[in-house]
Order: sequence, then structure tokens, then C-alpha cells
Amino acid sequence: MATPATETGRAPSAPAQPPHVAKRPGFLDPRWFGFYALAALVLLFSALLPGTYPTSTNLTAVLNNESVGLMVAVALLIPIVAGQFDLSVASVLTLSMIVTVGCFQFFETPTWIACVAGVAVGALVGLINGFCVAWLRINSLVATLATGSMALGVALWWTNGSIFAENVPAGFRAIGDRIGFVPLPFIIAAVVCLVLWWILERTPTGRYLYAMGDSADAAKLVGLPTSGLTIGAFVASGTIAGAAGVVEAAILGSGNPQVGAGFLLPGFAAVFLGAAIYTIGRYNVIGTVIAVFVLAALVAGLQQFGLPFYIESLLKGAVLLVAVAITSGRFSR
Amino acid sequence: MATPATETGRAPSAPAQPPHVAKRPGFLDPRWFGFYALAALVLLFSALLPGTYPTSTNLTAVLNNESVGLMVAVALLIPIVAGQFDLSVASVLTLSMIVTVGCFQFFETPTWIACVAGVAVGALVGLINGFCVAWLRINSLVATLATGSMALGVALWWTNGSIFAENVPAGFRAIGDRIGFVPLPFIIAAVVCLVLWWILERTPTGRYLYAMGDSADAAKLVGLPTSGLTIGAFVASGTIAGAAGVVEAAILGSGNPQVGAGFLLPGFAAVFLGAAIYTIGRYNVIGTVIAVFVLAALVAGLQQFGLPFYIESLLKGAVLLVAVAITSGRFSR
Amino acid sequence: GGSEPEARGGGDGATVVVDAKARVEAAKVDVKAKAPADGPEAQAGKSVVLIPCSIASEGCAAPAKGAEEAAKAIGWKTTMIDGKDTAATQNAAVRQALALKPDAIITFAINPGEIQGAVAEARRSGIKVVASSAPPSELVDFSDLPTEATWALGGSLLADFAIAEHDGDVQALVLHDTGFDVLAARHRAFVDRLKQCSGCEIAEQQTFTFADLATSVPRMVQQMAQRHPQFNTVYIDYDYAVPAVLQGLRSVGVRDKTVLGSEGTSNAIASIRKGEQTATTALALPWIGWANIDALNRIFAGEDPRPAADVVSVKLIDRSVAEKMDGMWDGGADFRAEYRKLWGVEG
Amino acid sequence: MSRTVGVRGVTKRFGTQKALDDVSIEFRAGEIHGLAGMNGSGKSTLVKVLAGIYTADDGDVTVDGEAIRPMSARHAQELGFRFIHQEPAVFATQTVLDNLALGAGYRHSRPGAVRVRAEQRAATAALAAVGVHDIDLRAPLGDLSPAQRTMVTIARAVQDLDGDGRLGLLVMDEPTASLPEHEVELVTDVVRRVVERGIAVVYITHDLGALLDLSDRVSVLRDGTLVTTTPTDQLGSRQLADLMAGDASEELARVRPDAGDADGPVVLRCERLEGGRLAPTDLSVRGGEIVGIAGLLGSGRSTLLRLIAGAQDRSGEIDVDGEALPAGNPRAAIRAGVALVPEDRRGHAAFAGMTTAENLTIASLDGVAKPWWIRHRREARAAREAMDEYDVRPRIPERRFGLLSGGNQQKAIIARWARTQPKLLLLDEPTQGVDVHARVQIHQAIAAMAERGMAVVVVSSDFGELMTLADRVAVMRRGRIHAELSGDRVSEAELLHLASND
Ligand SMILES: Nc1ncnc2c1ncn2[C@@H]1O[C@H](COP(=O)(O)OP(=O)(O)OP(=O)(O)O)[C@@H](O)[C@H]1O
Ligand SMILES: Nc1ncnc2c1ncn2[C@@H]1O[C@H](COP(=O)(O)OP(=O)(O)OP(=O)(O)O)[C@@H](O)[C@H]1O
Ligand SMILES: [Mg+2]
Ligand SMILES: [Mg+2]
Repeated sequence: MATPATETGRAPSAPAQPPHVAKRPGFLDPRWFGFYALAALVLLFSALLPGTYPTSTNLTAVLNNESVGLMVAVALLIPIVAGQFDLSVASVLTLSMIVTVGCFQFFETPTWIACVAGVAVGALVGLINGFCVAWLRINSLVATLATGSMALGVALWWTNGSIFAENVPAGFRAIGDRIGFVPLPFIIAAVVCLVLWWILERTPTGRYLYAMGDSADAAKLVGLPTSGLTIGAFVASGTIAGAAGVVEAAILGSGNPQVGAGFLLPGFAAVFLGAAIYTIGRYNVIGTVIAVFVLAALVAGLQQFGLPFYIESLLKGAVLLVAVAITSGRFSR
Repeated sequence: MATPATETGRAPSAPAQPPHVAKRPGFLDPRWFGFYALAALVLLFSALLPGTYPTSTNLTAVLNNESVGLMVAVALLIPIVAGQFDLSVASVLTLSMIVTVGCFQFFETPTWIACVAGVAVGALVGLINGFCVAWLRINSLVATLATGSMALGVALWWTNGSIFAENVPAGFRAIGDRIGFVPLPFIIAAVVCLVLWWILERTPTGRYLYAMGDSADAAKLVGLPTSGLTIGAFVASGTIAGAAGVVEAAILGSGNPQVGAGFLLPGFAAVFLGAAIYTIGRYNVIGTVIAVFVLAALVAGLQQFGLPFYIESLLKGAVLLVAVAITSGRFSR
Repeated sequence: GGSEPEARGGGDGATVVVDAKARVEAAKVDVKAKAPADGPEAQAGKSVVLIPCSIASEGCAAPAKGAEEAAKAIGWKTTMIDGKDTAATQNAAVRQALALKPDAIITFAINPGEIQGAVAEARRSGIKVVASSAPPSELVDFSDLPTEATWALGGSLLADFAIAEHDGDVQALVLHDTGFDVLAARHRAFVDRLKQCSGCEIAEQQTFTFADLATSVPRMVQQMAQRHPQFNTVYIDYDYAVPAVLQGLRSVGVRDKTVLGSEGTSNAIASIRKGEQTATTALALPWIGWANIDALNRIFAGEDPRPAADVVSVKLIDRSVAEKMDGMWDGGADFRAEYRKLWGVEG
Repeated sequence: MSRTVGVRGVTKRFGTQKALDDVSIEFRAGEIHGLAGMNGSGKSTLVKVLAGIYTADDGDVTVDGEAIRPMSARHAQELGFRFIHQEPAVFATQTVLDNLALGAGYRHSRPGAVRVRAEQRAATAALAAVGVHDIDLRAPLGDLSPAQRTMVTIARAVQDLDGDGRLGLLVMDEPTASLPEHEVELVTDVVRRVVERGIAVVYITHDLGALLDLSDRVSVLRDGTLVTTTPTDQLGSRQLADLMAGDASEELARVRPDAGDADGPVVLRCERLEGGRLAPTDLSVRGGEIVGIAGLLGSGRSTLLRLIAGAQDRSGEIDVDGEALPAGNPRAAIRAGVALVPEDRRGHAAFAGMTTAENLTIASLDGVAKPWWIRHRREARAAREAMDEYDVRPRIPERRFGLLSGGNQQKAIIARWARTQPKLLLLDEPTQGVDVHARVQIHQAIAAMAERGMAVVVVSSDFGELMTLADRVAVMRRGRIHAELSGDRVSEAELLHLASND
């Protein structure tokens, strides 16, 4: 039935290609959905709760709450970009808290030494992770599950069932405080995010990490220092988790081995949601940050309505599902 | 040193291929390491603790304790074989527990209805997961994180965070009991494992699942019913998690929304360790079962020694790391 | 429970405040831990497995460690197995304990109703089971230690403290963990006592769970604090959760509120000394352990274990008390010696 | 059961681009239907529509004139459509046996249990039917060479041939792109046998001579539209090329008629190089010289290149420009000026999720980035230049690389390495999946690079390509360099003879 059409009228010589208009992302581009969601939520709750929601107190509160979660999320993000998982992040946070407060409790060290110790212990676990994955070539899920378990073991060992809270100097607690309306933990988290954003989006190192995450074999053949990058990714992840632990210790003023585990899954949720709402399908810092705050704005609003705590679980799940379904699922094109 | 010799004696024309000798696994084959580790542990502890370790009571205790963990591990295994993650398993277990005991507490249903309800709720969440992944094409990590969060939300909603334990009939509690020396939960877990082993290793369906896990694109190109298989895998996973919840409810005699989350990471650890100690690099039922019991034998022995509690975290991590490093890491060939 | 003047329901504001102040002062003075006046001799050669709800949290672990100490004193062999927070692992711990063929198992802050299977199995094999810090229960040989009245006292004293502090004008935020049955008595007593005070009000009640305490409680507190700017008191079931409450308050810039917890962990006492937490009602945690061993000794001797529980009491600790303390309240002077004397194991 | 399968008015859009525009073709039973077209003209897209992997935006797949709706992969499978896709659908960790049985739905087994013996018998037969006898059924497919993998996929597609005649259509999208001569013949035999059974065959290749030889009719696609469908007996390959391009195409001639006198400095010197299946081998290449490597499937050509590039562990010495290379270190090799365009593009070269620009610049960000800052404008400009030079289409640097057609990906990978101006360029099947015009462009580019003093080693299963390109050809056999030819002695017949006889 098909009749072979003898087509003419095209420019001869080079085979023509339909004109590809490199489209600028428009307002309707799904990459903006995250911003819209955040804006809509804030507006909605502000309209409904004019007295308490759009207030600086509330902003301060939300920023303060999310700082550690944000740091955990970006700590998870780096290895994910490079194609690896770091499940030890939560335990590293715990260990770092314990080490920091332990420094005060037992050695009465100055604040800076305790902080450095907390961050260093995170970097160390990260180094071990990197070594296990890059050199021993262990699957990252297994390796970090194992090192995480061991880090937690060490934290439990030292605390032996108690909470460290002695001799914590006020200077250290100040890290958990705020300057004007801006909580210091948030400033720290923001700086971490900014640096990381620059590295991932604007430097060759970031490019290489994404390339490794895309195809480890090809990355190797293209001459990238894959071992170095892997180790670097895990060290960065561990260091940020360690810093998150220090900040959490300053916020709480104590070192508690049971704080930490709760940060893992929300962190992953933020990273995945981040890839769903911004630069679709690509794990990225901006998306992760937006995701953290979308969820926080939602939870804060709901709690101001006095809804019970389980609403949070339900709604977080629903938001995640709907966002991802819209932007990266079946309906995304 | 070697000079290019002119080799003859091969059939000409046909391209030469180094002969693949299908080697039988010998005693030193790494795939037996799991068995060896288990045997060595059991022997060691038996020698050191002759009065309490190699006893039927201890065996019963270990079998009973690990039944639910084992079911969770194989529930995780099925989607992993098919190349997907199911993070909702732990929450499904929780929800199923609550639903089962809730049936007794509020509706005083007969035992079988409560059990069916628990399993069905698991299957339902599995179906939703499958639908999200296969039809909505959402990344399985995100989808199951979200549905898991929602399942937990529902469980918390119904219980309002408290514990259901009213009207639990003795007939139901008997499911958590033992027949002679063999705990009924273990029999259930064993049957589940056996059926699953047969399906994964001995039927075309199992091969399809492994093929999909290898390359989803290729599976599609070859015309495998990838959507059906994905949904099936998640439904199976959810159903087993639901059954695990029913069994856990019977063991505890109560429904507790806090129980569940703790099963997730150990379950993953068992699946990964399983792939490291048996049929190297391939997720499989036998390896998973061995892994669960290696870890259980270790923990039981340590506890009988009265070693401090943190030793367990430390050693579990170390065992995982060493096992995987030996069998599937750098030194595996 | 200790002795206290009964609250007169619906009394006029002034009397409620006066009564409350009286009870507070009474509970602040040095409550002296002591052993029961009489009891059986030490039963020799027993072995006990101790299962705290989680060794990682002091409220569970400290009584277990007290019991370990006491068992050593009475000449028994002990093994401690970690309950690791959840009913599933606690159930497993009890089953693991069976393999050791002990004479008894003591669980700490584990509701036997949640681990019925393992408990039943243990009793079937002739092992005595004592559930410390759990509501009265038919499932075990003995469980009401501390007694329900003692738990309630911990709550009502905190309410009294708040009433006294604010002269009968308490605006309270109440956070309750529904996951532990024993806490219900404490929480109820706090709420009931406040209701007796006509000028007092509970601005809002919320529930939370132990598992996501670190992340959800600060948020919850922030939002409650913003919604009820008039509040002056926060009650949360146990000291362990107080740092999360303080975190929430601090982040919305709220200070100088009355923050109440209960249990008397060393962390809480340090925090009270620093003026962060306001007060706690302390149970002498190691003493609970000793009392449990005493109860068990009575059970082994075929006697009623209840007298062992009657001695355990509650002390209210605010800043003035905390400043005189070092570490947690362990029941004061020499209850250990008294128990030794009671058991006839001097030395 | 013989059927006429066809497409009717099929349109397929990707974003704003029409990959297929109102295409109607009929594939008659018992006929080999050739599909020709330049890279990116929509051939593979058409195949995927037939396979039910893409749903046409418009139009239908028809069987005996009736539209199949809805069309799905499952449906295609049930209709007996069998495909060899351009990107082979293989399960690398599964055994050869499973790879074969999967394609046939384990029809020698029961649903409740796989009958291994029966499946093995069927698999052996299926491989034998395509002339392959020496593949271990229990080996994971990933251990096989790409060519062997291709043979397995072909065996899988045609294994139903001797069954109950369920085969309705056989579509082969460049099955021979990286196959050596001998295997190409095996494949053509298979195709002929299938057609004899009265089954429709669709065959795609950029080897126009072979296409004309084999097919009865040929359809030409250009930019997603059907130019014509004509019987091949009225067509010469020159004419066909013109139809594809829409204008006169360049002569397929030797690009370097004056070669053979390379006297530049020695850039590559290998001594007793050994590793993998490569027996100790010596090789040296001068700057400005293009050395071809010929050989049969599995003769060690790719291995040789991988060893030099450090992609595989080795023993023996390698000097590049007088500098010794460490073993198994691709990074060091690249620093020393070695570039490898690997055989397995998808697995070893492409970053499918990244943009085309990122893929082009990944090997060297010099000139577009400082260690702390990538200059995105400059990068885009550099990428566009490279895309212009190698005619990578579409000319959108931001386009996801995985969405480019196979041939355009190949051109981009070559451009990636050309940008780094290596001293030694190793090309493994450089024109696989590349259309005739691009092929000429690539050949000219390679020649130009050699002209500038670069040493080039080209592995190709297409002996014609080696003749066109190489100054000197080393013939490999069983892991050794077995003979060397240069100048006029290089002829296809001679190469084939040397490659297949000791
Ligand atoms: N999934 C997709 N998304 C967007 N564009 C696509 C997709 N698949 C193919 N294209 C585009 O459609 C056009 C046709 O591609 P197709 O793969 O069919 O070409 P082809 O004729 O097979 O080329 P080649 O000879 O290089 O294999 C190309 O421009 C390609 O970039
Ligand atoms: N990067 C690599 N490192 C190690 N081994 C590899 C690598 N890539 C492929 N192989 C393996 O090396 C073996 C030889 O592969 P291949 O057939 O490509 O080499 P070859 O003998 O040079 O083939 P040909 O001559 O047909 O190119 C195969 O078993 C293949 O799986
Ligand atoms: Mg193509
Ligand atoms: Mg090759």
C-alpha cells in the first residue's frame, strides 16, 4: 500500500537534519517544579496561618532543624553522583558526635580540637570506605554497611550506654546557636552546600564524578583517576557527615549514640526527590536543597495545624511519590 | 622470552577460542566459604561453651529468632535479583503486624482472617510498588521509600504510636511457638525459602528475573514481560514481608509500630553477604540463608560469652567486610 | 509509693498551690533509699540473665547495672544481653537467654505483653521472669517494680512543681510517648494533677515515638511553641527526650521556660545544674536493680516479692538539689549495705 | 506460515525532531528487504517501532494488511518477529545457554522447572545452525568477545527457524558491523536460509555492496522520510549512495594513494608484549604511519590495542615516544599520548546520561577549564567545533549522548580523542555503524591526523577498509602477528588467506 515517494525540494549536498532548536527551559519546564512546589506551599500556609507561619521565628526554626539533615543529604549525594552508596553516613554522624563531646568530657580539650576531632573521625571512616571500595573493590553498599556498623560499635563502646554531656563549653554550644535570625548551623550547612555545588557543577572534578557515575568502565578508559575520585568522594562524604555530627552535638549539647540513624532515610529521600524536581534524573545539590526545604515547609505547616505526628510519614511519602511520578516517571514527556 | 611459535594442530579456518573448561567447584572454591565460616563458628563456640552452645535450646532459640529476619532478607532478595530495591519491606512488616493484631483487638476476627489480612496488606503494598516501578516508571528506591513511609504512617495512624495487644487468641500465638524442637516460625520461613529457591534457580521465571536484573533494556528487547515480572517481584516481596509481619505478631503476641525498621539493614547485609559467600557475585537464596545463620551463630556465641553489647556491632561489620573482601573483592581472583 | 498529702479535687486556687508547694518541698529533701525491713536469706548459686530495653540508653541500662552489682553481692551469676530497642530484638534476647539455662530472667523497661511468646516459653521451661519497670502483668512472675503508684508520683510531683513555680498559672505543652505502657501512669498523673488546678491549662498535647525522637520532637516543640506563645511549661515523659525539647525551644529563641522530664539520668542532672532543664523526678536507677534482685530472692525463697517494691521512691530534683549532687541520684547513702545486711551477705 | 509485515504511515517524534515521518513499507514474505540510509536517518527507530519498543505517534505496524493495535514488545514476540538490534540485547552475567533459551521463552522446559538437558540440546543446535561450534554454553556471555556475542544473538533470533514455524519476520540492524569476513558469510547464509522458508527479512547494513547483493528490494530513508523502495536489480551501489545522501557521494577510494614511505620517528614500540589471549608480540609504528591490523574473530586484535592502551594487564615492554608505559594503567598511557577508541562503544566509551559536549571534552578539559572552573561557553564552542568537524548530528551539544544514533555516537567518540591530539591513535572498528559518507569523512580525518605526524593503528574486520586506509597491514592469527603486508601486496584476498591459514 505504501507508495515510495520520490521526495525532492530539500537542500542538496549535506543530508538535511530537522532544525534542532536548543530550547531554553521555559516556565513549564519540569525542572522548576521544585521551586513552584516550595513557593506554593509557603504561600498556602502563609495564607492559612498568617500569624505564625510567615514569621522569622518559624524561618529560623526550620533553618535550624534542617541544617543537619541537609548536611547528611549532601554527604549522601557525593558518592551517589559517583555511582556509589554510602550507608555509613548516619553512623559516622553518631560517632563524630560522641568523639566531639567525648573530647570535652574526658580530655577537656579546647573547642576547636574537639571539632577537628569530630570532623577528622568522619574523614577517617570515609577514607576507610574509599579504600574498601576503590582498592579492595568491595560493593559500596556492603562496605559502608559494614563500616557503619563498626563506627556505631565504637560509639557504643565508648559511651557504654550513657550520654556524654559533661564539660561541654558554652563556646561550643554557641555553634548550635544563631546570629540574628540566622542559625549558625544553617550557615555552616549553606557553606557546605555552596562549595559542593561549585565543585559538582563547575569544576572538572565534579564532571569526572558524574562521568564515573554514568559509566565506571568508560571513565577508566578515558583516563580518569577513578580510584582517587572514589576515595575522594567517600572522604568528602565522611567529612561532611563528621561535620554534621559536630553541629548536631553543638545543637544538642550532648553526645548520644542513638541519634543518627534517623537521618539516613530522610537524607536519601531528599537526594532522590532532588533529582526528580531539578535537572531531572541527575542527582544534584540544588535539587537536594530544595527537596529538604519543600519537605520541611510541608511538615512545619502541618504541625502548626496541630496535625498528629504520623501525618508526617504519610505526607512525605505521598509528596515524594507524586513529585517523582510527575517529573521523571511515565508522564515526564 | 617467549618467541612467537607457529602453532599448529588446530582445525584450520575455524576461529580459535581458548577452551572453556567448565570447572567443578572444588573444596577451595570461594563459594563454600560461607559454609566453612558457619561450621567453624559453630565448632569454635561449641568447644568453648560445651554446656550451653551446642544445645537444642540454643538451636531452637536461634531458629526462632532468625525466622523473621530470614523472611525479610528473602523478601528483599527477590526485587534485588530483578534489579530493583524494595526499601518498603520493613514498613510493610510493621503494617502487617498492626493489621493482624488490630483485627483481633478491634474486630475479634478468627485467626485465619487476621493472618490473611496481614499477608494481603503486604501483597497490596507490593502491588502498589510494582505499579509505581513498572507502570509509572519511578526509580524503585524512591518509590519504595515513599510507599514505605506511607505504610508506616498508616500503621502509626491506627495505633497512634501505641501497642496493640488485646484479644490476641492463643491459637494465633501458637504460630509463634514450636513443634518439638523446631519453631513453627522457622518452618514457615524454611518453606518460603525453599519455594523461592526453586523459583529462582529452577524455573524459567527465575531466569527471567535474573536476566532482567542483568539488563532491563535487553530484557525488554528480547520480549520478556518486564512489567509483569517487575510487578510480580514486588508483589512476592510484599507478600513475604506481610507474612513475616504476621509471624512476628504471633511471636510477640502484640503489634508494635516500632518493630520493623530494625530488620531492614540486617536484611540487606544478609543478601549482600549471601552473594559474597555463595555463587559469588550473584544474589541467591542459599547464600542469603547461610549469611543469616552465620551472623546469628556469631551473635549467639558472643552473647553467651557475655561480651559487652557493642562487640556485636563491631564484629558484624568486620565479618561482613572480611567475607566480602575475600570472596568478591580484589583478592577474589 | 511514698506518703503524700492527698490532693483535694477542685479545691480553690490558693490551696492547690499551697499543697503543691508542700509536696514539692517534701520530695526535694533527701529521700533515703533503704532496704525492706525483713526478707529471706540469700538463695545461693542462682544465675540470672539481665535484659535491659537498650544498653545504649541510660534509663534502661542503669537499673540493669544496679542489678548486676546486686547479683554479685548476693553471689549470683549474671549475663547481660542487650534488648536493642525494639520488641523484636528484645524477644530474641529473651530466647537467647533460654539457651543459657538461667534460673531467672529480669527484663528492664520491656513490657512483657509485647514479647509474650518468649516470656511464655521461658516460664514454661521453669525460668522465673521478673519485668522491671513494667506495668503489673499476669505474664511474668513479678512486674510491679517500681509500682504503678511510684510512676504516677513521678508525674504528679512534676505537676506540683510546675504549679508551685507558676503560682497556679501553668500553661503546659505535653509530649507523650505512647510506646511504653509504664509511662502512661506518669503522664496521666501529670495531666490529672494539673486539672485539679483551676488556673492551669494544657495548651496542647502531642504524641511521639522513641524511634524518630531526634528529628521529630524538635520540630514538634517549635511548632507548638509558636502556636501557643503563652505557654510556660513543657512536660515530656522522660529525660532522655529533653535535649530534643531544648533544641526545639532554643531554635525558636524561647528560653526560661519550665522544662520537665522524669527518670533522673546523669545527663538530666547535669542539664538541670546548667539551668537548661528545670526539674526531673528521679527514680534511683541502681536501686531499682537492687530491689529487683531482692524481689527475685523472695521469689526463689517462695515468698511474696511485693514488699521489695514498696521501698522504691521518687525524688524531685531541681537546680537547688542538683547543685548539691554529683552524677545521678543513686538512692543516697548506703542502701547497698542495707541490702547486704538483709540478705546476710555482709562484706 | 508466511506473512507480509509492514508499516503504514508511521511517524515517530522525539521532542521536536521527527525521526520517522509518514513511512510506509511492506516487507513481503520470502523477500530480503534492505534498509539503507545515512546515520540518524531513522533505520533503528523503524526497527524499534516494529519491535513494539517505541510506540508510533502515528501509523501502524501491519500484518497481512491489518493493523496491530496496540503494538507491544510482547506482541511482537508472539507474532514471531525476531530482532537483532544495533545495540545487542545481551545478558552479560547470564550464561550463553540462558541467553539463548530466554529468547525462546524456555520452550523446551515446563513453567515449573527448567529442563537443562533439553535446553542445552536446543542451544547447541541453534548455535550450530549459525555455524558456531566452539562456544561453551556455561560461560557467562560477558566473557565472550563482542563478535561472539553478536553470533549468539543471531542464533537466538533464528533458533525458532527449525521449530514450528512461528517465525514471522526477521530484522537485522547492522548485524555485521563488527564481524570479520568469515562470520559475515555465516550470517548471510543464515539470512538466505531464513528467506527460503518464506519468511520476510529486513536487513540493515552500511556495506552497500553487501546490501545490494543480498536483498531483493531496498528502501532508502533520508531524515526520517522514505525516499524510495525499489528492486535491487535496477540499482548500483553508487546510485544507492546518491539516494541516501540526496546528492552525488564521494568516491570510495584509497585515501592515501601516496603512502608507504613513512619515515617519521618511531612512536610506538612493543616488545614481547603479552597478555590475555595475546602471545608475545613485537610491533612498532612510526609517526605518520597508519598500520592496519587484520585477523579473524578472536585472533587478539582488540586485545593488542587494549594492552597498549593499558586497559588490560600485560607483560612486556611498551615505549611511546621513547617513554616506557606502566602496565594496566590507562591514565598513564593517555598521559603519554595514547588514545583508544574501543570496540564496545556502549560499554567502554559512551557516557550515555551526559551531554554530547561533556562526552566530547571528557578526555581533555584543557583549554576549556581550570582545575576549579569549567568555562561552559568555551566548552560548548569547542564541542560545536568538534561536532562540525566530524559531522555529529544533531548539532546540539546539550543533547543527551544516549539519544544520538549509533553512528553519530561513534563519530563523537573519535572526535573526543582527536581533540586531545594524541601521538598514537588506536582505533578498534572505527567505522562500525557509520554510514558511507561519514565513513569517508572519518577515513579522511584519520589520514589527516597521520599526515600531521600521528601514529595510527586501525583494527577492522572490514578488509576493504584496511586497504583503503592502511600503509601497512599486520595480520593476526591466534594471538600472534602472523604476517605483515604493505603497499601493493595488500589485497582483500591475500588478507583473508593469511588470516585464516597458518
Ligand atoms: N530515544 C530517542 N530520543 C531522542 N532522539 C532519538 C531517540 N532515538 C533516536 N533518536 C534520534 O532519531 C534519529 C534517528 O535515529 P536512528 O537511531 O533511527 O538512526 P539510524 O538510521 O539507525 O542511524 P545509524 O545508522 O547511525 O544507526 C537520530 O537523529 C537520533 O538522534
Ligand atoms: N577491558 C578488558 N579487560 C580484560 N579483558 C577484556 C576486556 N575487554 C574484553 N576482555 C575479554 O578479552 C577477551 C578477548 O576479547 P576480544 O575477542 O575482543 O579480543 P580479541 O581476541 O582481540 O578479538 P578480536 O580479534 O576479534 O578483536 C574476551 O574474553 C573479552 O571478554
Ligand atoms: Mg541505527
Ligand atoms: Mg575485536
